[in-house]
Amino acid sequence: MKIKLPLAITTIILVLMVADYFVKDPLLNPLVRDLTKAILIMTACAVGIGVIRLIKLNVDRITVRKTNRLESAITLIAFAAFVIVGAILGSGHPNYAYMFNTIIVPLDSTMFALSGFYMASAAYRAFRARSEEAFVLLLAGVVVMLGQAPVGEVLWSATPSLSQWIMDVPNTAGVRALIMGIAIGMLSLTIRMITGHEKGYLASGE
Amino acid sequence: MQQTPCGLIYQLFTVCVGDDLLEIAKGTLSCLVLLAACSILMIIMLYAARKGRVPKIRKIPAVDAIDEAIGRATEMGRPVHYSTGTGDFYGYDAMVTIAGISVLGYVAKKIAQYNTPLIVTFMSPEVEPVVADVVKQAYLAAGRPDAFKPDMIRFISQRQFAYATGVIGILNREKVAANVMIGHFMGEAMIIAEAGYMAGAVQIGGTANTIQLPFFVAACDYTLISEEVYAAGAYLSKDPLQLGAVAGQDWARLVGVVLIGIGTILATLGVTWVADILKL
Amino acid sequence: MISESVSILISAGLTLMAFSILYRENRAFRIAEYMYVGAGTGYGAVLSAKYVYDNVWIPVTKGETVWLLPFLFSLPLYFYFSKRYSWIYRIPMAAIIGVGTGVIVAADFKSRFTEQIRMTILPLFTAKDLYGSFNNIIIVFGVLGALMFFYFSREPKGPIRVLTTYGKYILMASFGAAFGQSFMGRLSLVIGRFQTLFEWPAWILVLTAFGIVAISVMRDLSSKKKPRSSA
Amino acid sequence: MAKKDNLSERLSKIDNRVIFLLLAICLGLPLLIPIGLPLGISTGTSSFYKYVEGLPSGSLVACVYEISASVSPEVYPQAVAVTAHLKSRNLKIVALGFSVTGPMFADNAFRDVFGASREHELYGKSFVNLGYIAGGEAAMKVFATNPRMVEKDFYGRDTKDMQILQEVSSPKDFKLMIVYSGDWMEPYVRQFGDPHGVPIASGVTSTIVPRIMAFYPAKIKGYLTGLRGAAEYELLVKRPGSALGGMDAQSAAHLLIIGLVIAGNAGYLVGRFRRKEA
Repeated sequence: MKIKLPLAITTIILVLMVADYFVKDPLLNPLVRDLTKAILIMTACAVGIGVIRLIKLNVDRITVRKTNRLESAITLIAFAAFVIVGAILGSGHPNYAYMFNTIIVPLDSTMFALSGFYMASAAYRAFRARSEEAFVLLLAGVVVMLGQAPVGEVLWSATPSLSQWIMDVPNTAGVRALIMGIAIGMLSLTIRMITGHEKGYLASGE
Repeated sequence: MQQTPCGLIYQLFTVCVGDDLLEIAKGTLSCLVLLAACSILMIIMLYAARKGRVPKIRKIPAVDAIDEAIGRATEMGRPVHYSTGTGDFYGYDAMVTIAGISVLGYVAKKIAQYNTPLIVTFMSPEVEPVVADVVKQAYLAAGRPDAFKPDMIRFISQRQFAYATGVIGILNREKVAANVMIGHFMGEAMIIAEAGYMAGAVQIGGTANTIQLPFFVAACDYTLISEEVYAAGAYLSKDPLQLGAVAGQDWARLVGVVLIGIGTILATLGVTWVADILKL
Repeated sequence: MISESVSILISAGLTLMAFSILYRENRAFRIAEYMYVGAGTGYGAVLSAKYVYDNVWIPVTKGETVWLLPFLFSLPLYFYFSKRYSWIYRIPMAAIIGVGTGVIVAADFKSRFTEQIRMTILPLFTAKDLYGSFNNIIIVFGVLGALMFFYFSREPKGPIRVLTTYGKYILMASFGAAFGQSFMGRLSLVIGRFQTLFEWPAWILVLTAFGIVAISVMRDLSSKKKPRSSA
Repeated sequence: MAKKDNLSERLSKIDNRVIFLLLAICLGLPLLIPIGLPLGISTGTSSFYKYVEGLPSGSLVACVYEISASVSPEVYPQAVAVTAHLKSRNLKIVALGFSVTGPMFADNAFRDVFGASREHELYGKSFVNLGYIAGGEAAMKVFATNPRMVEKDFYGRDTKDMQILQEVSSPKDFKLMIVYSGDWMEPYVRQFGDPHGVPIASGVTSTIVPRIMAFYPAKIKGYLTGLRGAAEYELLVKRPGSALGGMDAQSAAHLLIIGLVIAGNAGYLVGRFRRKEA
C-alpha cells in the first residue's frame, strides 16, 4: 500500500500523458491540460515545505545549537522582510522591485559572474595535454575561445572561420550523439518506472 | 504527399486503424512507431533478465569512483556532499533529478554502513520529501536508522544562485571530502564544481544538460556523461531487471545507428525516403 | 536620488562581499550568503503564493471551484513532517512525478531521437559540394561513433573500436568547443559587474575592500598559513 | 638544474587565486583606461562607416530605436558611437521607435553625445526624437507614406514648427535609415527599402547577424555585430567608450588565458620529460 499505490498512480498518469501526445481525443486532451495545470499549482503549494525547513533550521541554530547565530538571524530577517513587504505591497509594487533590484539582482549577477573567474582556473587545469583526448579538448577549446574574442582574428586571420567550423561540424556531431543518448536513457528510465522496477525515487528500501 | 511512399504509408495506417477510432496527431506517427519499437525492445530485455539471462554491463568508471570517494571521506573523517541539482519534478529536469535520487539511495546506504557524515542539498522544495525519504530508508536498510539526522537534508533556497552560494558555503565550512553532483545543473555547475575543487574535495559530476557538461568535464575528477547518468542507478543497484533495461538501451541505440546507416547510404545514392518517413 | 545612491552602495557592497569568496571563505561572504538565501527564499515564496492566489483563489471567487482541488490535494504533501504517517506524502508526489515526467517523455523522444536521426541522414558524397561532403562524413561517423561509445553491454572490439575511439575524440572536441564558446559570455558578466563597481559612490567601497584584502593577504603570508585551496 | 625543475613545477601549479587576481586586473584596468588593443574591423562595420562617410553634409537620417532592456548592453553602445559619427558629419537625425522602450534609449544617446536632448539649442533643428509610434508593421507602412504623421514628439511638443521636419515630405528624403534592434530586419526592408528605395543600415545583436546576411549588401548597406561592432565603430570614429573598454578587457583576458594554458602545458611537459629522463 505504502509503495504500490504511489507506483500505480505514477504509472497510470504517465501512460495517460504519453497517450495524450500522440492521440487527438476530445476527452483526453483537455483532461491532461487541466491535470498539468493542477500539478503546477501543487508544486507551487509545496514551497511551504522549504519555508518551514528554512525557518526551523535557522531558529534551531539560534536557540539550540548556538552556532552562526548572527548569520542565521540575518537569513531570518531578510526572509521576513521579503515575505512581509511582498504580502503587504504585492509583488508588483515599485518599492518591492527596489528591494529586489538592490539585494537580489546584484547577488544573482555576481554569483553568475564568479563563473567567469572559475572558468579561467578550470581551463588552466583542464586544458593540458595529458593524453590524446585531452589534447583534442585543449585544441578545440582554445581555437573556439580565440574565435569568439576580438584578439583571435588579429593573432591569426583564419581563427574565426576555423572556430565556426568546429562549432558547426564536430560539435554538432558530438552534441547530437549526446542528445540521442539522453533520449534513450530517459526512455529506459521511463520503462523502469512504468513497469515498477525503478523505485529509487520512492524510497528504495523496503 | 499522396504519391510519395510516406503518403502511402500514412494512408495505409489510417485505413488499418480507422479514421474515427483514433486520430494520431500530425507529425507524431514516426515518433510513435520508434518509441513503441524501442520500448518493446527494452521490455523484452527486462523480462529476459527475469528469466535468468542477466546481461553483463561494462564498467562505468565514473560510477565506480563513487565508492572510492566515499572511502576517502571515511578515512579522513570528513563529510560527503551530495547534490541532486537545481531540477524539480516538472519537465526536462524531472528525469535527471529522479536518476540522481536513485544514485543517492545507493550512496546513502554505503555511507550509513561506514558512519560517514552526509549532507544532501537540492534546490526545489518539492524534492525534499523524496530525498529525505530515500536517505531515511537507506539508513534503515543498512540497519542504522538512529544514525539518520534530519539536518543531513538541507533545503537552502529555491533561487538558483542563492542555492549555489549556500553550497559553496557548505563545501568550505564543513570541509567536505567528497562532492557528488548528479542531477540537473544550469549556470551554477561551473561555480559549484570549481568551488569544490578549491575546497579540496574529490568530485564526481553528472548531468544530462549538454551545455553544462563541459564544465563538469573540466573541473571534476570524474564525470558521468549524459546517458550514464540514467544508467547509474540501475548499474549500482545490480538488480538484474534494471540491468536488463539498461541492456535494452543498447538495442534502442542500434535502432538509431541502423536507421542513420541505411538512411545515409540511400541519401548518398540520392534516395531520401528514410528522412521523409521520419517526418511523418 | 538618495535612494539611488543607497541602492548603488548596497549592491556594490554585496557584490564585493560575494566576490571575496575568490580569496577564501570569510565572514563578509558568509553574511552576503545568508542574506541572499533568506531574501531569495522569501522572494520565491511570495511568487509561489501569488501563483496560487492567481490560479486558485481568483478562479474560485469567479465560481470555478474545481481549482480548489489541486490545492487540497497538495496538503497531504505536508504529512512529510509527521513521523508516523509520513508515507502519505507519496500519493500527491506520485501524481506530481507522473505528470512532470509524462509531459515530456514523448515530445522529448521526438525532438531528441527521431528528429536527430532525420537530421543526421546526410549524403556522404555529392560531386558539386566536396567541402560539404567532407563535413557530412565527419558528422555522420561522429554521431555513430559517439553513440556506440556509450554501448553498455559489450566492450568494443575490432572496427567498432576504431569507430568508438573516433567518437570519443568527437565528444572531447565538442566539450572543448562548448567550453570555449561560453567563456566570452561569462567574462562579459564580470565586466558588467566591474562597470557597476566603478560608478560614483561605489568605488569608495572598492578602495576600502582593496585595503581589507591587502591587509588579510599580508597577514596570511606572514603567518605562513598554508592556502586552503591546495587539494 | 634544481631551480629549473622548480620553475616547470611552478608553471604547472599556479594557485587559483593568482589566476583570479591576474584576470581581475586584465578585466578591470582596460575599463578604467581603454588601451586600444588591436581589433580587426569586420566588413559589415566598415561598409556601414563608409556609407555614412559618403553622405553629403546636412542629409537627413532616420534612426529607428527598437532597443529593449535585454538587448541594450549589446546595441546601445552602437547607437552612441553612430550618433557621435552622425553629429561629427553634420547630418540631421530623426529618431523614432516602433517599440515602447526604444525612444528612451534615443533620449539617452542624445544626452550622451550632444550633452542634452530637448534642452539643446539644436533640438528641432539638427535632431529630433519623435517617440514611440504604436502599431508595429502597419504603423511603419503609414509612416512610410507620410513621415510627418507624428504631431507630438517624445516630450509632448508640437512638431509642426520644427525646422528639421519641414525638410521631410516623403520617405525618399531620408538618405539613410539606421535600425537598432535585437529582432529581424525584414519589416524595414519590406516597408521602406523595397517600396521607397530608402537605404538601410542596422545595428543588431550578434545572434541576428546570420539573418541579415541575406540582405547584405543589396538592401542593407552595413551592419554592426553586437558589442564587438560597437567597439569597432568607436575605433573608427576615434571615440573610445564602454564597448572598446569591454573589448580591450576581453582581449586582455583571452590573451591571459592562452598564456596560462601555454605556461601550464610547458610546465607539465617539461616536468614529464625530466621525470622520464631521470
